[in-house]
Amino acid sequence: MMKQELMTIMEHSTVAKDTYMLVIQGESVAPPIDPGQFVHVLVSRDFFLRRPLSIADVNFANGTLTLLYKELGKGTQALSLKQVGETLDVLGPGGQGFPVESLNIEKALLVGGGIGVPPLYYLAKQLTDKGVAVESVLGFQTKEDVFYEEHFRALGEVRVMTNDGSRGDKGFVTDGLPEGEEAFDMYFSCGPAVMLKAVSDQLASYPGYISIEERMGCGIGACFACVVPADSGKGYKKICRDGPVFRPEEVIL
Amino acid sequence: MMKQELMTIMEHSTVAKDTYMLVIQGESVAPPIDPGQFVHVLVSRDFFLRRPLSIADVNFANGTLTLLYKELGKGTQALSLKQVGETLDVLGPGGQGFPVESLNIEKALLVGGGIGVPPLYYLAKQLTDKGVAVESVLGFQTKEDVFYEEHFRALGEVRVMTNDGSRGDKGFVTDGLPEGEEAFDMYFSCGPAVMLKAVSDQLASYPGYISIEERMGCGIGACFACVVPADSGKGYKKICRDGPVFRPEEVIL
Amino acid sequence: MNTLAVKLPGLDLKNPVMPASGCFGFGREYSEFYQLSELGAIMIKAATVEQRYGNPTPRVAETASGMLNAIGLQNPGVDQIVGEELPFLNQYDVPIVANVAGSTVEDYAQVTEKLTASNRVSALELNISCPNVKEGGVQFGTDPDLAYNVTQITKQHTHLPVYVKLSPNVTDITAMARAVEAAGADGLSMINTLTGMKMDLHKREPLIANQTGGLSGPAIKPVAIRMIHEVYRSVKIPIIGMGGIESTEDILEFMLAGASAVAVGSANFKNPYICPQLIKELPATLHEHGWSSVHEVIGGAHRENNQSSVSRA
Amino acid sequence: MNTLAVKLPGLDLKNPVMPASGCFGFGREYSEFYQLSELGAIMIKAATVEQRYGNPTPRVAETASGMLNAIGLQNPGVDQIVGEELPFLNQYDVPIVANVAGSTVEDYAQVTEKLTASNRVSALELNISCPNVKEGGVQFGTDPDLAYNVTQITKQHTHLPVYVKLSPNVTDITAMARAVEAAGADGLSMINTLTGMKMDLHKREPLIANQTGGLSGPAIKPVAIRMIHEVYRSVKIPIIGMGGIESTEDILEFMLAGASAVAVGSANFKNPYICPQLIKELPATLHEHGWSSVHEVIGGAHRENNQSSVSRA
Ligand SMILES: Cc1cc2nc3c(=O)[nH]c(=O)nc-3n(C[C@H](O)[C@H](O)[C@H](O)COP(=O)(O)OP(=O)(O)OC[C@H]3O[C@@H](n4cnc5c(N)ncnc54)[C@H](O)[C@@H]3O)c2cc1C
Ligand SMILES: Cc1cc2nc3c(=O)[nH]c(=O)nc-3n(C[C@H](O)[C@H](O)[C@H](O)COP(=O)(O)OP(=O)(O)OC[C@H]3O[C@@H](n4cnc5c(N)ncnc54)[C@H](O)[C@@H]3O)c2cc1C
Ligand SMILES: Cc1cc2nc3c(=O)[nH]c(=O)nc-3n(C[C@H](O)[C@H](O)[C@H](O)COP(=O)(O)O)c2cc1C
Ligand SMILES: Cc1cc2nc3c(=O)[nH]c(=O)nc-3n(C[C@H](O)[C@H](O)[C@H](O)COP(=O)(O)O)c2cc1C
Ligand code: FES
Ligand code: FES
Repeated sequence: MMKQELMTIMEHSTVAKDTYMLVIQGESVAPPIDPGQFVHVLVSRDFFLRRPLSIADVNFANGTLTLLYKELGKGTQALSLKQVGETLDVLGPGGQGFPVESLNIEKALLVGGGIGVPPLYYLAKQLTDKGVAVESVLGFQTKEDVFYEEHFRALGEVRVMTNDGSRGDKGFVTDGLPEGEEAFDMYFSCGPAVMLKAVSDQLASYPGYISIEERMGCGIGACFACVVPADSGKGYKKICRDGPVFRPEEVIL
Repeated sequence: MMKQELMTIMEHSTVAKDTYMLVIQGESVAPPIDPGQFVHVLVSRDFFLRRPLSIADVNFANGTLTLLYKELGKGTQALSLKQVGETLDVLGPGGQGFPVESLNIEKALLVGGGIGVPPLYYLAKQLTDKGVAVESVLGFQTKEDVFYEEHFRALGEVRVMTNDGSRGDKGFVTDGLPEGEEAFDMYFSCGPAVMLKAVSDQLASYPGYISIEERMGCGIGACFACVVPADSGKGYKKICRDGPVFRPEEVIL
Repeated sequence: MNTLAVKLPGLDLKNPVMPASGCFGFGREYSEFYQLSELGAIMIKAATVEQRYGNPTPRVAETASGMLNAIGLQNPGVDQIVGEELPFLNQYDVPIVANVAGSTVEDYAQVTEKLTASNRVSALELNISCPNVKEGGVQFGTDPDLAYNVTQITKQHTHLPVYVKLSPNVTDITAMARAVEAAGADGLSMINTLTGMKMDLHKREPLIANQTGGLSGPAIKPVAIRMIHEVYRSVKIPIIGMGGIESTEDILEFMLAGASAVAVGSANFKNPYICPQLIKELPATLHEHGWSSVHEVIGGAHRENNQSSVSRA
Repeated sequence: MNTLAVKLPGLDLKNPVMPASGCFGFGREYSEFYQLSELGAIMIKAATVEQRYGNPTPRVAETASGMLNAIGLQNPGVDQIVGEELPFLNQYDVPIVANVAGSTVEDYAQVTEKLTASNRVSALELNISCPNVKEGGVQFGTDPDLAYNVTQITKQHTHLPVYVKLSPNVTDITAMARAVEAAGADGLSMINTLTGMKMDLHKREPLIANQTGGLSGPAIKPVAIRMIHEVYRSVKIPIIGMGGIESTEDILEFMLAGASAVAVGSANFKNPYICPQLIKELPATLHEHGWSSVHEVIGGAHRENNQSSVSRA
């Protein structure tokens, strides 16, 4: 159930260049919360629109959500100045996440780019909890941008790609995808639209799920701001409500 | 010299119902600062216009100004939430104050109403420093609104008037003005326009100075927002630049 | 007299607060947050003859105290609205105002007929002011003759009261208001969004894919209040006011200017509970300012000079 | 090529930033804060034939991300401006743009002649868009024929370049722009304020004594950028852009849309140092976004489709 709540900031720290980990506590943190779902955050009264941020981890016992975000504009910059103990106006959790419960697979490939990496962490945890083996390919611009590499490594194999090769291998995530038959049963990807397009094209022979980004108004499905074309262009899906997670064949990137 | 400065809040406390004393420190606090001058305060980035507040006291040794303000709208409400140690964007000191230096008088009458009282306190201090005897008539709505009565009493005779008689005498300040020849040499008044009009009419036979309020834009004389008619209506004065202190005969209330 | 109730053509409002068209979809999402029957009415998203996909994304951008949108009238088409959305909304005890849009006068007539025949809405809101569609819509909203025409023809196709939604992107809003009043409009709703643009400095082009978008939010509130104040003096039909409403004080400002009821648009995105919250707080704010019912507020700023003897609520 | 310099008709600007008319008086007050010669130019307060007192107070009100003003063209009259204000400003090495206002075409002609004869200003800005005076001013700004007329007659009374200041309170801003271009305008300055209103809930009437006022500040920035973008495609004369500018990013947005230079208005009230601060920060912001001079930015959002071969700076 979606709620609006003033959640309390429990932790707030830097995990990479301009990249922060934020742990917030509140009553909205109750099962079920699926990986890939997001919260819609009102940073302060200075802002008119909320900002969508993926849920990167959940701790039901403590009632906390972990968010991982990059400072990209005014909103995320103002967010980065918030102190532990302050509250944050959060609407969520929203959207349809990755379907972990219903899956019947043995090996999963996770492909994340930049700020698309966060939702994959909670996904990786859920999958390994379920006994699914997880391999991750994580792409970043340069070594200063890399975050959560060790967190993913604790859950399975990890390949890091950087544009300049300053960490891991040089190249895009699409250069680092595993090859060979049966390397995995299903893939899960999140990142910029161009990356999702390239990944889903290259992995067209596998079943998969991708998580899409778009600028949002309401964040709950009422305003039609965040649509993506579907059904060979005749229909549409609302990213905030029907997504952000889709099967690549459901939408037109 | 007028300056824009981020001043530091040194003290902030309640002195009456919805009325606060704010002590701010900064480099702009250098002589000369005349009583009746004001500072133009940007409460926070949430606001587009600054708020004019009178200088109620000055301590050059500590580099501090004292402001006394009443919570009346959104700006003063947001100001009241500011904590000691925070900074405040202050433009000032501005305007022409009461002319203490040049005066040659023995007895002064101070007439203040509500949030018109603050500038009279620094004036009273300056006058008594100069050896001028000071008598004050201070008007408030009710007893909860009364502030700085003791401060004024330390400098001379004080008569408090309240609309409902809940403290001091019942009535308006005009009901409490001293009578009889030679009761004082000159009067100084600050308060709402209706009060200033009544006071200057009643005291028409005395020389005096009044301090006028108006909504301001720039606060420095550039925008023509804060004018008051002068010269039998043909001319005008800018309250922020030529005032806020005027001789009653200079302006048309 | 009831503190909050307002009676307008076709609309028996328990309170004067309703969500604005396009900012509330067809109510489903917000029904998960609160009981829709708490609302004065619901103005649903525009209906066109056929399903419309709307504009490419990005469709929204944040601006100072507001936002731009260029949704482009995306909607599932009037048939699906009548068949699926209205039955859902009719579960709740709340009047529905259906927003009618199109590219031609015939479109308006057809949508009007279908909505009327459904017997599921209390009033129509004629959207002649959507700045985000290339053809139609906006011309109707900026030319008094075209506005007259589309209003008159719509009226011929329905027995329902018709509220015409005015665009603020005009030199003389009173000319528009007078034209649609003369054509038989039962009321006005105003204002729609101001056309605006924001640049994306990285892409070096307009941020919104449609280039321009409609500006809404508190930024436009002074324009809305000015126009309502002007129009109140020019016509006798009641006005539903909107444009940047976020607080009960805002509601009173709109009503003083001349609005009989108000709609809350983009503020729903910030705070999904805003409508019921405003409804709950309104009586206290009224009393605080010395009023005992919303009736006393409507048009209050005109009281001294206002010759009109019509009661608009 | 110089990073910030821009050459416009009559204006050799060392940088593209100038204070907007009415928000800087005649420069005296701001000269106490910084060297006026740091500015690209100065647009001084409107001049009329006679001294004007203007509107009653209150004349200003705060709104969301903006303000309303209804000063009403208060000024000491063109003779005193020529005799006392311009000599003061001429001490500084900075071009002066004089803002010309009036109630009749003859007024405009007379003020124009006196300012031209003074040899103390570099260009004229024709204020045909002040929404805060009852007669004149605003009609010229909303009717293309009247605007043509007043521009043409002004041009006949001066050899100075004439920039016509456009009002945003119109249905079609491009019609206004084309009309004044056809009449011989050398440039445009846009936008003036949007007409707005705010209610005083205690007094139950408009807060501004004049009832309506002009809305300025970041609230109107999207409208200004949209109109500049539209007008850039419709005319060949250069545009000085304004409306809510507070940051160097704002300046680049205006320039991408088509402004060759910009003016900063009400932001001066918030921060008296804003103009020199923006000028100082502009090179870094340019470079950060991959530009090496302001020339490269002007009209950049039109680059792909733009047929115009005229350089506007
Ligand atoms: C479903 C979803 C999940 C996301 N999860 C994360 C995450 O876990 N971590 C993270 O760092 N970022 C995430 N993003 C992107 C994040 O929302 C943007 O980086 C953020 O909104 C930028 O805000 P800003 O104020 O800093 O930027 P500004 O450019 O100042 O923002 C202006 C407006 O544009 C919107 N906007 C700007 N960029 C984006 C974008 N890429 N996507 C959507 N809206 C945008 C903002 O929300 C705001 O309304 C997610 C986006 C979506 C749609
Ligand atoms: C020269 C001068 C000295 C002043 N000294 C003091 C003082 O020492 N203590 C004190 O409590 N008040 C003083 N005032 C009044 C004070 O400026 C207002 O009470 C304050 O601006 C209200 O701001 P607000 O945001 O709370 O109200 P809002 O109504 O939310 O303010 C909205 C806008 O209106 C302006 N405004 C509202 N009321 C007034 C007013 N009475 N005068 C001028 N502008 C107003 C605000 O500055 C702001 O721009 C002084 C005013 C002037 C002109
Ligand atoms: C995302 C969005 C979509 C809108 N869609 C419509 C619409 O379909 N029909 C309509 O008449 N108005 C539409 N509007 C305009 C609003 O109903 C309202 O008139 C405007 O936003 C001003 O109110 P506000 O400032 O409270 O948002 C839309 C506004 C927004 C923000
Ligand atoms: C207080 C005030 C006075 C103004 N006076 C004039 C004027 O005399 N002549 C004029 O052409 N524009 C005048 N303007 C309009 C500004 O020059 C400018 O066009 C407008 O404010 C938009 O810019 P901004 O948002 O940066 O303030 C005035 C604006 C304000 C706020
Ligand atoms: S953001 Fe409103 S529908 Fe998705
Ligand atoms: S406030 Fe601008 S002149 Fe006084």
